[in-house]
This record gives sequence, structure tokens and C-alpha cells, in this order.
Amino acid sequence: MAQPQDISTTVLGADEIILNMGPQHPATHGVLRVKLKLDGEKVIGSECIIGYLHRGVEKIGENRSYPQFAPYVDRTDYVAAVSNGLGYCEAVERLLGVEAPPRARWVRTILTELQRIASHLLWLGTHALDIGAITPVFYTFREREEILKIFEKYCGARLTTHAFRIGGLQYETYDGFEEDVKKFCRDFEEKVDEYGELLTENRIWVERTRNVGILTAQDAIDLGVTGPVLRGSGVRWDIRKAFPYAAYAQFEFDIPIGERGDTYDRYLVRMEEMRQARRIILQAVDSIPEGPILARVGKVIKPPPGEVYHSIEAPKGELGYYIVSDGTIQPYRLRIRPPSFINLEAFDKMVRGHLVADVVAIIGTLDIVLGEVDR
Amino acid sequence: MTLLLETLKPYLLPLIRVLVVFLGISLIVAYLVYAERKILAHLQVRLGPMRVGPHGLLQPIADGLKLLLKEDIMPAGADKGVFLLAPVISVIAAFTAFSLIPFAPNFYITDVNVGLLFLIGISSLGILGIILGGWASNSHYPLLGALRSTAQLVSYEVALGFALVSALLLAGTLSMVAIVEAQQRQGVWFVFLQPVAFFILFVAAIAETNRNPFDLPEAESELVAGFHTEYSGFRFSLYFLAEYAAMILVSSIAVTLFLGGWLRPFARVRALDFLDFTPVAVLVLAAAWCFRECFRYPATREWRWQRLLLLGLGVGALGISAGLLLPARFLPGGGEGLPAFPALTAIQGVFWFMSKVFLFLFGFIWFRGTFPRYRFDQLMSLGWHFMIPVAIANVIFCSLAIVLSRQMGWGLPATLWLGTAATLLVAALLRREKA
Amino acid sequence: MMFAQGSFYVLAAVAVVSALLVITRRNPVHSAIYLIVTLLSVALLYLQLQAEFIAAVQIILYIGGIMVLFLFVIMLVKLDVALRQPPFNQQWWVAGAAALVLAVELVGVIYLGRGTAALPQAPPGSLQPNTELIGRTLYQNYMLPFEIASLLLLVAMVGAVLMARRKAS
Amino acid sequence: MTDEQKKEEQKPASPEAAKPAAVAAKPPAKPAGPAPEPLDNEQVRRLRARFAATIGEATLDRKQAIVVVARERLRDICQYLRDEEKFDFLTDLTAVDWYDRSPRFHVVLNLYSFARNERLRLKVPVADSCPSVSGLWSTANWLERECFDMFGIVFEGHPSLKRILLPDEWKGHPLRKDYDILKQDTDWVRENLGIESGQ
Amino acid sequence: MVPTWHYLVLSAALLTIGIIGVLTRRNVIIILMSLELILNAVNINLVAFSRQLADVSGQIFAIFIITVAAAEAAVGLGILIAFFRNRDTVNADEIDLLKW
Amino acid sequence: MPENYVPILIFAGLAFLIPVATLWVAKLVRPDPRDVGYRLKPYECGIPPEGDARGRFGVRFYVIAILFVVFDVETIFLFPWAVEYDVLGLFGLIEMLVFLAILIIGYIWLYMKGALDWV
Repeated sequence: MAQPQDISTTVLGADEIILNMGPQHPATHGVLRVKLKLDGEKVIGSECIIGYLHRGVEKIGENRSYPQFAPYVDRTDYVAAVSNGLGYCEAVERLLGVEAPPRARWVRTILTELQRIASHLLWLGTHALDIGAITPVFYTFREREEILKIFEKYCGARLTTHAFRIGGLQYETYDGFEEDVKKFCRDFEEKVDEYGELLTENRIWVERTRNVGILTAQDAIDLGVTGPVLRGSGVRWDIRKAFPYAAYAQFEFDIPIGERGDTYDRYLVRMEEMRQARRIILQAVDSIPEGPILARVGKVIKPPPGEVYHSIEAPKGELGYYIVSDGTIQPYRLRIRPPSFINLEAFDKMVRGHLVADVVAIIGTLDIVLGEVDR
Repeated sequence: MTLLLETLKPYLLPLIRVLVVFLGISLIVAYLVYAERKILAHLQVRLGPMRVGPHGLLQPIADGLKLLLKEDIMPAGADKGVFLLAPVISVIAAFTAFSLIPFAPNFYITDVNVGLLFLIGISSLGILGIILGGWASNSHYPLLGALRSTAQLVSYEVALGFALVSALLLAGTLSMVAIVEAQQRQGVWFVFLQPVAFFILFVAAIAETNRNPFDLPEAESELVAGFHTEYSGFRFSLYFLAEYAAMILVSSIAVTLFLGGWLRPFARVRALDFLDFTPVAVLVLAAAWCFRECFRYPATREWRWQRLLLLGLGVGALGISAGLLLPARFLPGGGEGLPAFPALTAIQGVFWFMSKVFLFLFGFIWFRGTFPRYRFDQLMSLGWHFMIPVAIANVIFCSLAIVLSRQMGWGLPATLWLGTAATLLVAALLRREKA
Repeated sequence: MMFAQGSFYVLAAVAVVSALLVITRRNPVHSAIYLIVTLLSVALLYLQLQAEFIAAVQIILYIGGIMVLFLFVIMLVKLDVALRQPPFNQQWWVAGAAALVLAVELVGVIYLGRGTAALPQAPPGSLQPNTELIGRTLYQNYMLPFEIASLLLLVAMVGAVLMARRKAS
Repeated sequence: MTDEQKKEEQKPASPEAAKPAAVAAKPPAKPAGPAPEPLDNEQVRRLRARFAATIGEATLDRKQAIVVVARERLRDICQYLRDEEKFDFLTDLTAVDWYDRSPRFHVVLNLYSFARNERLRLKVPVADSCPSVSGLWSTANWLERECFDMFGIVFEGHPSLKRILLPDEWKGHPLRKDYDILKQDTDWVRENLGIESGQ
Repeated sequence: MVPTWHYLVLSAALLTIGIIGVLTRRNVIIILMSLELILNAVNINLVAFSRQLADVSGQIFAIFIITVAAAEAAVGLGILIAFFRNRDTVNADEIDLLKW
Repeated sequence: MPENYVPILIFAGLAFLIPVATLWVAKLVRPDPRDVGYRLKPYECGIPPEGDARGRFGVRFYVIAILFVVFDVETIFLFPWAVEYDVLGLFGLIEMLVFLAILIIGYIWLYMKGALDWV
């Protein structure tokens, strides 16, 4: 399994060059730097160089109290801040041994699923843009905007929302929340089909994504990828089903999987996930229970000593928080298991033997966010 | 004085034509960029440029000024002379070729015996600009972009050549004017006789101009900007100009060869002569739109210039349409011989010609908004495994069809359609083999 | 006619000067650019000689085809070593002297034979319409060379592809 | 060794740990919260039978299984867990710095089994080096690099152990407890970013 | 009207320059370019005489010569590429092996 | 020179004026380039490039260029034939079919050999 990591030290053959993609490159989704060893245009080796956005989030966590740290997690995967917040709050709640009240869990589920749709929409737009379809990005941003408006009305922020609070919710839902969500879901159904019309049957799109970046189920498990990347390889595994959290145990939804593990399969998986997310939201929004929104956690959050690993199915994959408490108000060790970081590790495996043009398709299909990769 | 005019007279008219065509093309190139931005914007549920002038109508000027003011950076490792020369070659190649395009029966700069060949020759010089620019930058991305670009251009040029030959079989001449006249004489646009050749020409034209879905040389998500990555300021915009001029050029070639050039649709059907009024109608409509927009703007000070501009445009359009109210052929002295009012004939011709060209250009823009980008190997495979064999098959079958029609006395369209069917069969076979 | 004569001398001068630059530039890309200039001026000379078709062919094939191929190859091979070495080989003076002798000889012969070459020229328009004439002559009188040319191209294609695709041993 | 581990797991003996126990009792209405308890199930017994003394304390903390294993046989244990117990998925690999203990670090492996839908956490007390498991799970490659980057733990047998998030020339390992967050590598910052002082 | 022998002088000049290039340059690419110069010189002659004699045959010869030039360039550069891939040089002095 | 080619030259001259004039104007109005070392480095996504860009690109590009030259010659031969097709008639057709047959043989050889495949 061990691949040569440093491609620049290897001897170059007659037709080989080293091409540097990123950090200042339009298609590397931020500041990823990829060093490619090319034979003509064929990639025969790659090395990801990351860390341009490293802010030492884990170290910061050790120096903040539990509630203080919550806004920081929004800034790891900054296009799915709600999901990050959910994972963190639930992890701390588990560490404390409390559970959020049902109403809070329902609202959390709705917002997190909306966030999943928003994140996937962003992925779809940029992925299509990478492959040269310049129009979908405007359509997907149009719908994403609706979701962000709901977030804004709920908690006052659009991107880094900090929507939840340890023990439940910070805010009660606003008047008309249910209607807004339902309206979005109503409109969204045909919109997601519209994207499908633009791409799914498009011959060029299929040619560009079929058989590109194939990851077999075996490789996917070995490389530890999670989320749509894992499911695209045909492994039917989703934390929402495996270890239900929030209110997911109450709802019916399917886990889409791919067959071949190529970029097209991952595309289909994410498209279907958006539809399933809509399904979950519609179920949840009709059954939000009444009741308190915050469990009794006390003013000062001081979990008893011990440790917990809690993970959720973030839009990008398994987002885990491993928190070690020493009984003080600050975590002793706070580890974020970033899905993007580990998914990106599969890049080298996926990209070998493909062409330069596929590199951007593969970066796009991995759906990485550098804020999360570098933390 | 009269003597001077007399001596200058033979040179005056061509010179005026040269200037008109030249300025017209420059203007269209500038506004093509604007049109592209507007059309794309409306495809993408947004408005596009709206700030400079009414509906952003002065945006091209603002863009030009901005580019003029941009700093000019030349990479340290670049080959200075070649770096300066390369975009100039591209511009000259793209623009000069217009001197051979007949815009109207009496409005073209020149018509030569080997017109089409010359046209292709001149426009193919643009490749040199790309390849030299990519090389001179001394940087990975431009070089890779230039190599890709050249490989793509030359590949599709072969298919383009064969498609042109198919049309020439029908026209029997290389002179651009004579090609349109042949279509007039035969009473049918060649697109209806040679649909396959037209399709190949169309696809090759998109590829030749590096447009989506074949815009790999400048695929911004892969190669940043392709061969002109290192170009900045007005040097960059020279490439840009050349690219858009080339778009118009290939559209013009396609229109001349396949869509009857300056000919009106159904030019021979007398019952449809009212179509000659279309330029007038279009101008009146444009004027109406200008007036409506003009009155929709709020009557505040900051909109004053916008209103004035719209008003001026509207009045201008009305004025021209008034002058054109009578199509040339209804005026005394018209008819079969020389037109009595050459200017009217010219404007009619230019109108139909440019309408067809704009149809093409709209297609280009539409494709850009719709399609993802091909991968390079897929592009080459499409070119070499599909387009070229189909184009060759088309030439063979069409020449067979012409001989057949002559030997057996069958109608030419019928045999040509037979040939087209045979070509399509070949195409289907090729497609299946690939799948 | 002044114009025609003047343009001939200008074009000829450009052709010769840039041809000289072709063989003296160190950088092959510059050589290629000057060669393009030479070819272009020669193409214009063909126009002057009423050989429009040849002029167009010269532009399409020579400049748009062969020179592109040359530039391609220049980009595909690494030149920095070649750029640092002396551009001329050790026997350059022998070669130069031989070439000079040849030049003198040629000019002498042409000068002696100028009478033959100064026979009255055919009137303008005698080679028109050019393309049609060439087509007729090429496909009727020169059928065999034409078919052989296609064989030549086949051989060239096969040979070049085989050569280029040969893997380094 | 085992005793030491046991103590850590049940009531962490670090100096800070003394007071929180007292403070946590303050809000009277709130329950004391979950506490770790010993774990003794089939799986742990199988492990013990096979690897005997190298398997240390096994606990259940917040319903999550934790097994302490010795670094000497880590690779064998992992191999066994992966192949026989079907823990085929390495979810996460990280470390915790208990800076006043000996050995100083815990390398923490989070395993998951698709077949059983179970997680298992391995904790490996190490001083400064640990066998690499990147040969078993490719995931571990970057995770171990990150661990090396952040804690300075050397993973023996790793194909190319070098920094991943921080620049190669960076000094120090930030997630060690004795690395102050305000005390960056000022030399590197000055050289590469042109900023005079780190903060 | 420019006399035909002026064209011949131009042709001779280009021919000589081409021959000098072939004989003196080390870079194989430039040697091949010089060959193109020589072929062009020949073409000028052919076209000039075709003009003088009002016979299109000269032009047809020129077309064939351009064809030959294309074939020559393709094969020559193909050999060059193969040579470069094996020996990493484009230097004529180093092409002294009959087989590599 | 036939007179109807002169306008082409005039037009080329005008086209040449565009870059010259605009670049001259731009030179007058634009700011001087600030010669800060890193600005003049070739663009490689913000990282100093490794090695010379020139050289060492795949030989496939070259194969494409060769094939282009060969096919281009073939099309050039087709042009006068197409123009004179009416005159040449059946004889011309057969002649061209032989010519194209040889070309097609070459094409099939290339196809079989995989010379047209990019990867």
C-alpha cells in the first residue's frame, strides 16, 4: 500500500515533467497544491501538499472552554458549518452525559439536512465548473441562497452559523420557519431534476466522469474514505443509519450507493443524497415536537474526566470529534477527524494513469474543503 | 480638383470599403464580447453588465479602456521579441481574412480566384501566434496550452478541409463570390444538399476557435489560461480580439459556403418578397425598444446620459430604416441587371449575411453556456476517429452522387441525399465501433 | 508597373535577408520565424508571377503546416544544450568557401544565360483562371505523379510515425 | 504498566484532574455524568488470550470500548483485529500528550468494523516512537504524518514520514502541551512571511 | 515587368544560403530548415519559368516539390525525434553512428 | 501582382495597425511595470517552477502534427479536383478514389497501430 510519497526526488524519464497545480490555481478549491509528475499529459505520480490554511484549530481548542470553542468548528468545513456545529455539540453532550430535548433534535436534523443540500449544491456547481459547464453553478447558488436565507432568519448568520448550543438550541425557531422550509423543499424537487437534465444525460458529462478516478470498495475502505466517496464505491454505510444521532432514527430515508466507484457514480450518489435530504426534511418538519429546546447543562460546562469519540455524517463524510476531558472547563485534547483530509488521501490512488484534465475532475469529486483539510 | 478626383476614383471606393469592413468588424468583435456576456448572463439567471451605459451598452468601451490601463508584465524568462510578436500574428491572421469575405453582392473587399484557399491559409497563420506565444512565455502552463491548442487546431483543420471540399464539389469554384452565386443559381443553400459537411464544418469551427466544449487550450480549470497565461493588459486582449474575430470569421465562412451568404431565405420565391422588408422591421423594432427603455429610466440626473444615448440610438435606427423603407428590387431601374441603388442592395445583403452569422455566434455562446468541456484525449479521438473518416466518406459519397446524377440523369438533390445517407451509415458504424 | 518592380525588389531583399538570418540565428525558434518571413515573401512573389494557387499552397502547407511541425519539434526537444554550444561546426569555413564558389558559378551562369531567360514573357492573364488550369492539367496530364505523390505521403506518414513512436531502448 | 493505565482510565491522575472532581459536584441538580467502567467481553477475552500481557486495561467510557495495548505488538494486534475481528476500517489515528506521565503519549486508533457495526479504540502508550500501521490501512499514512507533525511521534516503518500540515522547516510540534500557542516558529514566520514578530 | 533572370538570381541566392546552412550548422533542425530554403529556391525557378512560358506545368512541379518537402520534413523530424529520445541531443556532429 | 490581391495587403496593414496603435496608446497611459522580482516569474500557481518549461512534452503531439501535414497535403490536392470536378467527370472520380484509397489504407494502418489514440 505504501506509495512513494515524494515525487520530486524520483528520477525523471525522457518525457516526464513536474507540473505544479496550486495553491494559486482556479480549480484546486482553495489552496490545495498538487505536484504532478506527468508523462505528456498523463499523470504518473502525484503529491498533495497541504497546510496552507492551517490555523491550529485543535490547539486552539485546548485553550478555550467548551462553549467558546464552538464557533471555531464552523470554520473548519466552512461550507457546512451547521453540520460541524452539530457534531461538536453532540460530542460534548455525550461527554457530559446529557441529551438534547426532542424539539432541539428535530430542528437540528432539519438544519443539518438543509446544510447537506447546500453543501452538495456548492459541490455540484463547482464540480461542473471544473469540468467546464459554467452554467450549473449559477443555478445551484440560486437554491443555496434560499437555504442560507433560512439560516440567516434562524440564527442571523449565513455561512459560519454557530446555530446550535451545547445541550440543544440557542434559538427557538422563528415564526414561519416550517413554511419556509416546506416552500424550499417544494421548489427544490424540480430544481434538482433540472440539474440532472443539464448533466446526468449529457454525453460529454458522462464521458468526462465515467471511469475517471475509480475507487473500488476494497480501496475505499483501505483508504478510509467516508461519505459519498465511500458510498459511490458501493459501500452502503452511513452514520445516520449505523449510529443514529440527532433525530435520524425517526425518519425514513435511503442510502444511495454507486456501482463502479467512478466520478459519475459519486455524482449520482450526491444527487440522490440531496433528494433524500429533502425527504428527511419534509418528514421532520411535519413532526417537530413541542417542548424545551435546551437540556439542563449548567452555566459552566465541565464534563467529568474521560473521553468520547462522536461522529456524524457530515456532507463530506464522517466528521468525528475525539474529546479528552480532564474535568476542567477546557478540553484536554480535542481532535477533529476531518472527512476531507482523509478523503483527499485517496487522491493519489485515484489520479494515477489519468490525464491532467481528470485531475480537476477528481479534486472536484472528492469534494474537499481546504479549511477542513488543513484545520 | 476634378482631375484629382478622377485619378483617385478607382482607389477611393475600395479604400472606403476596406475602412468600413475593418471598423465594422472591430465594432462587432467588441460587441460580440458584450453579447456573449449578456446572453450567458440570461442563460444563467442573472443580468450581466448593466452599469456602463443603458443595459451596459458601453461596456466594451469600458473594458477596452480598462485593459489599456493595465500594467504590462512580461515574465523574466520570456523570449522578448517572440513574446511581443505572437499576439500580433494572431490579430493580423484573424482580421486579414475578412478581406476575402463577400458580405453582399456588391460589397466585398476583394474577390480572387483562389479565395477560399487563401482565406484558410491566412486564418491558419493564427496557429503560429498561439504556438509562439506559448513557447515564448517559458512557463509550463502556456506551453502545455499552446501544444494542446495547436494539436487541436491542426486536427480539426483536416476535417474542416474535407468538409470544404464537399461544398466545393457543388460550387465548382474557389472564389467566395462565385460560391454564393452558385447557390443562387442552383436555388438551394448547400446546407440542404450537404448536411453532413455542414455539421462537420460547424463542429470543426467550434474547435478551431477554441470554444466550449472544445475550449481545452484555455481550460481555466486545468491550464489556468492556456497559452496566454503569461499575457496581461492589452497584449492579452489582442489574443482575445483575435479569438472573437476568428469566431466571426469561421461563421462567415460557414455562412458563405453553406447558408447562401448574402441571399435572403427563399430568394427565388417571389411570394416571400416581403421578407426584403425585414431589415426595416428589425430597425423599427430596435428603435421602439430604445424608446421604451428610454422612458422607463427614472428621470433623475444620473440617468440623463443613458436616456440620451438610448434616444440617439432610437432616432438613428429610425433614420436608417426610413432610408431603407423601399427594398432595392422595387425601385425603378432594379431588376435583373445592376441594381439602381447599390447602397440598398449592399445593406440588404449585409443584413442577411450578418443575421446568419449572428445565428452562428448565438450557437457558439449557447454551447458555451450548456456543455461541459471535453477531455483532450476525447477531443482528439472525436477528431481523428470520427470527424475525419466521416468527412472523407462524405467527400467520396458526394462525388459518387454527382457522377451518378450525371450518368443516370437523376436529380442532383436526390443522389446527394443518397450520398448523405451512406455517410451517415459510415458515421453510425464508426460510432458503434467506438462504443 | 513601377509598383510591380518595386515590390519584387523589396520582397526579394526581405527573402534573402531573412534567409540569411535563418542560418545564422542561434535559437531555432528565431530561425523558424525568419524562415516564415522568407516563405511569406516568396509566396507574395508567386502572386506576382500569376501563380495564385501556388501562393495559397505555400501559405497553407509551408507556413501553416510544415513550419508548425518545425515549431512543434523545437518545443519537444530540449534546446538549452544546443543553445550554449557554438552554432557552427568546425568545417564551417570549408563549407562557406565551397558555397561561395557555387554562388559565383551560379551567378555567372545566369548572367551568361540571361538572354535565354529574357525571352518575351507571356502576357498577363495567360495563366488564368489559375485553379481551374492547375486542376485540369494536374488531373489529366500529370495523373501518374499525382498518384505517386499519394504513395509518397503514405510512406512518409508510416515512416514518420514509426520513427517518432519508437521507444527509447 | 497495566496498573498505571488502569488508574488513568478510571480517574485520571493528572494534577489538573484533582480539582474538577470537586467542582463538578457543585450543581446539585445535575447528575455527576458518565464515568468509565471496566470492560470485559468476548472480544477482549479473545484478545487477551492471544496477546496476553500486551493487552492492557479495557474500559467502557460513554459506552465506547477502549483497549490499551502495548506498542511492541501493536502491528500484530492490528493485523489480528483487521483480519480476524473484521475491524477493517481505520477511522482515525491521533495522539494525546500526557506530558507529565511516562510514557508521555497515547497514540489513539479508532477502528470500525463494517461487519459488526462496532467501534473499538486502541490506546498505545508510547514515549516518542510507535510502529506504523500504514502497511495495514493506507489511511494511516497521512494520519501518522499529521501525528508526527503535531506531536513529534516517530512512526517506525512509515514510507515517508515528514511534516504534512506545517512547513518542512518548522520548528517544534504544536500539539505538545509544552508548546505555547503564542510561541510560534518566529524564525520561519520572519523568513517566509516577512512579518517581524509572530504575533 | 521584372525579367525572369532576376528571379533566377534570387533563386540562386536562396539556394546558396540554404547550402551554406546545411553545410555549416550543427543543429539538425536548422539544417532541415535550410533544406526547405533550397527547395523554395527551386520552386521560384519553376514558377518564374511557368510564368514566362505561360505553361502551368511549372506550377504543378512546384506543387509536387512542396509535397516532397512536406514528406521530407515529416520523416526528417521523425528521425530527429527518435534520435533525440535516444541520445538527448539535436547536434549533427554527434549523429555519427549508423545504428543506435 | 494581380491587382485584386492589393486590398488584402492593405487590409493586413490595417490589421497590423491595431496591435501597434493600441499597444502604443497603452504604453502611454498604463502605469510602468513595477519590477518586483517575483512578479516577473513565470506563473506556476505561486510556486517557483521546477526545471525549464521548454522541452520534454509528449511525443504524441508530434505524431498529430505529422499526420496533420500529411492530411493537409491531401486536402490541398482535393481542392483543384473539386473545382474541376465537372470537367474531369468519371475519370477524375476514379483517379481521386485511387488517391483516397491509398490515404485510407494509411489511415487504417494508423488506426490499427494506435497512432491516433491519445493515451
